[in-house]
Amino acid sequence: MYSSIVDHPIDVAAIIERVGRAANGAAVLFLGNVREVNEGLEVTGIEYTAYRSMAERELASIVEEAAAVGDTNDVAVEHRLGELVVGECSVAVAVGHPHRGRAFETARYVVEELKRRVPIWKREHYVDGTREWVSAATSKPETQLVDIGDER
Amino acid sequence: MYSSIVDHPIDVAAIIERVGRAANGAAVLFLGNVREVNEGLEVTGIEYTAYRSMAERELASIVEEAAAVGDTNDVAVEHRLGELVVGECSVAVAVGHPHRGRAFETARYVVEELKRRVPIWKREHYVDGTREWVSAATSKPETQLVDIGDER
Amino acid sequence: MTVTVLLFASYAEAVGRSTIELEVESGATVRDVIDRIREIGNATRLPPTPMVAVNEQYASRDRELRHGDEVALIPPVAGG
Amino acid sequence: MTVTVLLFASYAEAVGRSTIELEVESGATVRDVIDRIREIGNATRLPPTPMVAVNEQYASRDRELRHGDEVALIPPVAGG
Repeated sequence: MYSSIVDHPIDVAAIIERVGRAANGAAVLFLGNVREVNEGLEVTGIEYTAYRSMAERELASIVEEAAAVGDTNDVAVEHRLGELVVGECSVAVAVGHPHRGRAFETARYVVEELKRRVPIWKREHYVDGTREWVSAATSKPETQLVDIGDER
Repeated sequence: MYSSIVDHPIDVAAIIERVGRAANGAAVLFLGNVREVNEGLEVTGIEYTAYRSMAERELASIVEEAAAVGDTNDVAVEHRLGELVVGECSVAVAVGHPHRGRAFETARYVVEELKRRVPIWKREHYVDGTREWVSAATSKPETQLVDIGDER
Repeated sequence: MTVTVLLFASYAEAVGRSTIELEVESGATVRDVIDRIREIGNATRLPPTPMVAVNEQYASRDRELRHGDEVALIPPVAGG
Repeated sequence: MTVTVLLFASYAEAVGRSTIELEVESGATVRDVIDRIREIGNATRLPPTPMVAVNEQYASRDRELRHGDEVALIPPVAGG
């Protein structure tokens, strides 16, 4: 099991390596990359920030849960912070498992929980020079959200 | 879209590269690797053979179907033939998509259809020097299968 | 007693600060802290019921605080 | 007319050959070809109803063959 919040480009090959064992017939990798367009706005880059100590803790919990549910210790995740340009990788999740169905499900679990719980935020930078914090739940810039109370 | 049957080690980074476009926020990669144990038998390696022209054709069809169903052209698959040792990669599937759910589903589609339809066979080599053709449907050596008629 | 309030991302912008040392009465809850912060900040960008973590773990708004607790107001997360 | 029969993997081992040029009657079906191959091969490893491809596409056993067709007997596939 491995989880880390990093400030440098993610080494995808190294993440895959972490889950490769001779007992595993399958490995599934998920990569999140910076998209050029979000909700019709042209993006030049994204700035990721976090409540770092808590993010590390949540990420480690998710990996533990995934390992328990998926019945494999070969779960690895790395999330990058800082300024990323379009096409760069912000997150990599890898799962190795003797069976492919479980590898897919476990990788998906990590991705979904990460997006739901880990205190990381992103601010998109647009071609017109503006920047906006983005809500993952809606994919919309937060200023388009109405303040109607509990967000959960 | 890309599909190929190859006789050399699979370049995983190159496969990922093929599905990376600036519009894609997500990439999912599946790797099939040679396992050390199957049905309790210790494996030293696997020999993959194919009805090559048909396998290429089926693989191309699957990628086209996946692209249509998944609504993305960023689908790539490579299957290796020949003698592989434990831990080596026999197949790599990569899908890029603006949205992660679709990327997961489309990659899974390619893997499942590949295992169901593409005329590729494997013979496991065991530590005791014996070798057996393996049925993917049961994961069992074929000699353990009874001849009871239609296999489908 | 004193608690430390952490603000991040859009909430830090709305309030104009990322850390606030807050003097609160004994028995104060997360809800009390949120109300105090809303008086300082820009209410249109700080919702009435933000998600909260106490000492790095998600907590309910009824949670009673202790001296020295770290209370983080968590904007909608957007990792990945 | 003549058809080419291709055998792979365990079926090639069972029959002892990987290609067989077969002379069949006009109107012969895939089923007829399978029956002929079973006479040659080791029936315990060549099932009565193997999967078949004609000219690189999966086909039913009722499929009528033409001169020059390539008939492949497909053992349970095991790619991946």
